[in-house]
Amino acid sequence: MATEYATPEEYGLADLMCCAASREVQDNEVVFAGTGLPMVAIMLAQKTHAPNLKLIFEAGTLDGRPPEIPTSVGDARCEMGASRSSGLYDAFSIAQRGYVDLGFLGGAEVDEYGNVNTTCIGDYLNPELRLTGSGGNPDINSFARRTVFIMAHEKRRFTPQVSYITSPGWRVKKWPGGELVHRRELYGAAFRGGPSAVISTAGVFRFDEQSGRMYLDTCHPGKTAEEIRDLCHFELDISRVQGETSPPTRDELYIIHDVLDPEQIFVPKVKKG
Amino acid sequence: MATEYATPEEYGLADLMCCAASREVQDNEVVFAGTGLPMVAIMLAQKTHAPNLKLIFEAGTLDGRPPEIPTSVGDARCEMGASRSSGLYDAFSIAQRGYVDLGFLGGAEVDEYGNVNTTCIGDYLNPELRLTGSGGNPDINSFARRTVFIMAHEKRRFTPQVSYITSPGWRVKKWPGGELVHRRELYGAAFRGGPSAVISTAGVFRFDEQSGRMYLDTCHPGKTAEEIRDLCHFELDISRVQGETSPPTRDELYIIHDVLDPEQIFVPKVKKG
Amino acid sequence: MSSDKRITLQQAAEIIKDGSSLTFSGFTIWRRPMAIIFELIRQHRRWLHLIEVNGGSQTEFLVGAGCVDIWESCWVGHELYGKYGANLSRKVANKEIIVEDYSHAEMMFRFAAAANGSPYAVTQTALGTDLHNPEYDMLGRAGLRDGKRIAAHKYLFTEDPFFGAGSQVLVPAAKVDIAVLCVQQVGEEGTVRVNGQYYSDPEVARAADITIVMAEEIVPEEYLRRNADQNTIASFEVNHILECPFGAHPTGMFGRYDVDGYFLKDFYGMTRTQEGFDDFAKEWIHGLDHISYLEKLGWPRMLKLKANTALNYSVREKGGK
Amino acid sequence: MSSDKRITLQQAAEIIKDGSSLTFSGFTIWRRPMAIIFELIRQHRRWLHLIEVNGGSQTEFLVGAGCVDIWESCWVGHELYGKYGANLSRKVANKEIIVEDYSHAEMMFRFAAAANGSPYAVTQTALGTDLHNPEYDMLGRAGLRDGKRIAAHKYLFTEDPFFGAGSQVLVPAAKVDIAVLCVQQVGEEGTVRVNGQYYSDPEVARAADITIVMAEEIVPEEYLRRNADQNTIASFEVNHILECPFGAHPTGMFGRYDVDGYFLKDFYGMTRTQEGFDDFAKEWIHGLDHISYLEKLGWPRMLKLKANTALNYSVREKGGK
Repeated sequence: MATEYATPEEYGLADLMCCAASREVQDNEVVFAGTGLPMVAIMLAQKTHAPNLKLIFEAGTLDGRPPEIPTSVGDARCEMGASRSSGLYDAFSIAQRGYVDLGFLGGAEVDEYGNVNTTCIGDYLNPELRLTGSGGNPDINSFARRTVFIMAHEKRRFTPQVSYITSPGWRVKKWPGGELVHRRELYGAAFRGGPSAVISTAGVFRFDEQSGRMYLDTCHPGKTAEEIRDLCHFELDISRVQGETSPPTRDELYIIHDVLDPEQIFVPKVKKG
Repeated sequence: MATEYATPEEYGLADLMCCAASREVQDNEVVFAGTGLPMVAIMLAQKTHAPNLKLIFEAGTLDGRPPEIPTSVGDARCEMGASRSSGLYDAFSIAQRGYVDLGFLGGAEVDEYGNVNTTCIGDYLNPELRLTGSGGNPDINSFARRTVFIMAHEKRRFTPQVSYITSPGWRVKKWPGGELVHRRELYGAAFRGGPSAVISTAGVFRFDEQSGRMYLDTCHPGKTAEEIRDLCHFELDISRVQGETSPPTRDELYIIHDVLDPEQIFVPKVKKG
Repeated sequence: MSSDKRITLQQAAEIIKDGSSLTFSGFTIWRRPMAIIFELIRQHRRWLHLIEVNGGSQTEFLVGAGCVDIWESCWVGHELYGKYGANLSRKVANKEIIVEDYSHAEMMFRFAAAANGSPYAVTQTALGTDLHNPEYDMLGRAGLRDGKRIAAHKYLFTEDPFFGAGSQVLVPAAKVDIAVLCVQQVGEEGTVRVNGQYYSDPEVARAADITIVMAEEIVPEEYLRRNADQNTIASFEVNHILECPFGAHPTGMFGRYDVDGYFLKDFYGMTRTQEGFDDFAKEWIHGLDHISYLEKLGWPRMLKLKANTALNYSVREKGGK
Repeated sequence: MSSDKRITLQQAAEIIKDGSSLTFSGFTIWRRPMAIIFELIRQHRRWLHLIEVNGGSQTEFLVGAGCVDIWESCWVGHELYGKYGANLSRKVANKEIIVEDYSHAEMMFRFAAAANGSPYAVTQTALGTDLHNPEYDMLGRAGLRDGKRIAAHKYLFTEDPFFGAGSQVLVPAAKVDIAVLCVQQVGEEGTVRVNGQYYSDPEVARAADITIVMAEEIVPEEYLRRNADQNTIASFEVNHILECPFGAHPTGMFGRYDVDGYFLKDFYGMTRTQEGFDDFAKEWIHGLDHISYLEKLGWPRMLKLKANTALNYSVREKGGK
């Protein structure tokens, strides 16, 4: 196994996103992950630098150690090596009780405050396109101390105002009026944190907890901060850029493609040479 | 096995109470029973006229079929032949959800409205004697459609006003004032019924649902209605007496003493001849 | 103690009347009672109100077939075999269906409240989202909040008076007429043993007024009662039982068979139009019964899906690729 | 994945500081963490606030030894071996202890709320009883309702706004510092498998801030993880583990040993006076450790209590008669 970084032709964007996401986890943390790339990222962390992380899947497996990637959080594979297999009430109770350090989620749209939409495109009452709906996205995000979102980067997806706030960011709607207030104010004693990173196909974004605004942290190899700023419909803060996102190591690529997802269910393999 | 009634010298008061209580159950009912004579009574019904009753024990066994009497509802014996063994949340949820037809309980004091005390004798704030406390008595009684109480009959125990209402009868306290109101009024949509019988060492008592008052239904063999009235500190209605409590059959005595409780843990054996 | 809870597949579907509220076992594309779903479609059931912890392929079949008027849940799709619910999406756009959105935890807690006999649950989830947008109370907008089976409010906010824990969201109990479960084993008297994740099965069974359990196997009740602490649902919570091997296909069942990804992908592809759905239903539902459906699937396909009993999933098939 | 959760019996008791709020596994006289209870008495722990779904022999030992200032629960006694809690009864009469009474379901739902991260539970139990007598709010009378660890109100009434289901009793979450469990098996990483009724163990473990699990056996974690659907409590809910065979004696443990009825009867008899309790503690607690306690009990007694593994209870012993 090799810990040196792979060269750009050896990996794809999905690899890069999984590896960047994986590095958001610290060992021993309790992590709640959704189906797809979030699942790959967290299992990659489990098989590299965070062997003692506790993995929770929404359908009801606690501290699972699947040998290969499950096809969904309800998959029989989730249960392999788990401490307990039960159900959704258990998983959400544990989350609401405050056990979860980190949530790993996806999204269709995000705004500059980290509000995420997975419900519909266009007016909710007259939707252009109805999507899956919330799933556990708002729940995991409400209950965890940090949440990392993994999304495809298209300009229309990085929008000043999401069509529907499915999952709460740093400035959220206060009902019945719907005016935006800081998450800390609305959540009060239930406040534990919020979105800590968005990892897109372009870069890694973080949030200024005070203002609640997104900023660019690192650019994926080959992209400039200005290019990424132009890929957002809102005014992206690029003043805090720290350079390039670290590429995958050869170890990480091996684990993704030869251990976790050899069938390329979630992560396509880049053709070499 | 013999279905004819036993003669008075063949049974004791505990036998008579168990048999009278057992006959309160109909087949197929869901019954929630406490430790002690209630447990014997319900298991007697299960082994005689109500083989399909579903027995719930508070500690968490659902539809159990113990071959012999457990020493408490938490006993390992409760689990024998059960449909499900779980815990208290499960048992109380099932009860609150409305599955329970009949509760079988005990008590230290009862008043003319069927309010039962198992908490203390004397002023609660300066008790003469602190008893066990409520246990599940008020819960089972609140949730079931009918409740049967089995108690020793002493004049001080059949009192105009119990020291503490642990378990609700037909006229109960409306807080914050504490004035007595009909159970139906207080429980509203959650009203399912109330105490349907008290089976003491003297007789079987029932309740006029309208007035909420206790009346004497049958006298145990050898006792007159007037004697029983004199054994109550409140004015007992003896106008509706239906005669004598049916004695145990020889079958029932066999099941109590040779099958369920051969060690005489709850029911002492009357010495024959 | 007799087996008088037994019914047939056809009878199971007949118990579910037009206009019933209905919920299911399982999770997205796992352990869904598909054989009964197909039978409901054959019987042209109408005006159903689905209340689901989460939706999945079963939702898309019923919605596609026009059986559903109201869908109250949080998610629909076919996981990696179909990224959203195309039938539902089309009918929402056409305003042919009412959708009431909650979060996943809210739906779970709503069923837990109903199962517990409580009128509502107390949570702190999804604060600040459009799930609580008062304009988006769709059952309210439709005038359906009668306070009987459908709660008078979609949700209410309150403050915690005990510990000053701040804003709480109160969500009403999910009251449903019928729950239809699909599990590995049921005993002759109704005791259910689920292997693997039980998802929200215990709560939906208890929340419903009538519970129907379809199992891979009906097993001797005594067998299950030898290990009562491994059982999932008590006998008296179950009203009707039926045995239907592979009844969850094309969804998967822990320890028995995997999700049929090819089938779901094909289905999803067809559901982009109503015509496509109708063609699929014509081929796979109408004019068939469960056995002819299995015959049509054929042995090679089912053997490929069959789980390895040491691992509880198939090692021959993954991902429908 | 190391076994760094292991502690000793003495350390387990030391984690429980003077003034802690404390709760336990088990039910009345079953699966109580008696070895730790005895160690707490040896260590002269003081000012404990017990919050218990139900009390039992463990309560009577701690109360008798003067360890407890506040007892919040619904029941105490030794089942058929002692019809009430004589130590508690005496100390209540002498006003040496504060007792806060709830119903059994209320206590259970309070722990379920805490385990679920909700500040309170919604129930319809015990309406019209003195459990809701506002004069009998004993923690309120003592000025202890700070709204932090002890709720600002004993309970509150409200009306159901969703379905018109009438009066509801809101009871505050049971927030406890430490839960001490006594179970059959715990894995090296903390996974718990309870056999038989699990009582309120999953909820109390999750409600507490620190959870200590004492088990008959510490078993390889992989062994338990081979059948995850048979486990009761997840690894990360448990902070500390220890192995202590017969640690529940004189209470019983499903599948392992029965309640020692003779022991409890003797104890109950002695507790009618403080001097009696002190004499009993002098004989059975002080100056002993767990092994010398077992030696003192002796083999014949323990073999008599040993459960038949096919039945899960002893066929040699019943009822302590």
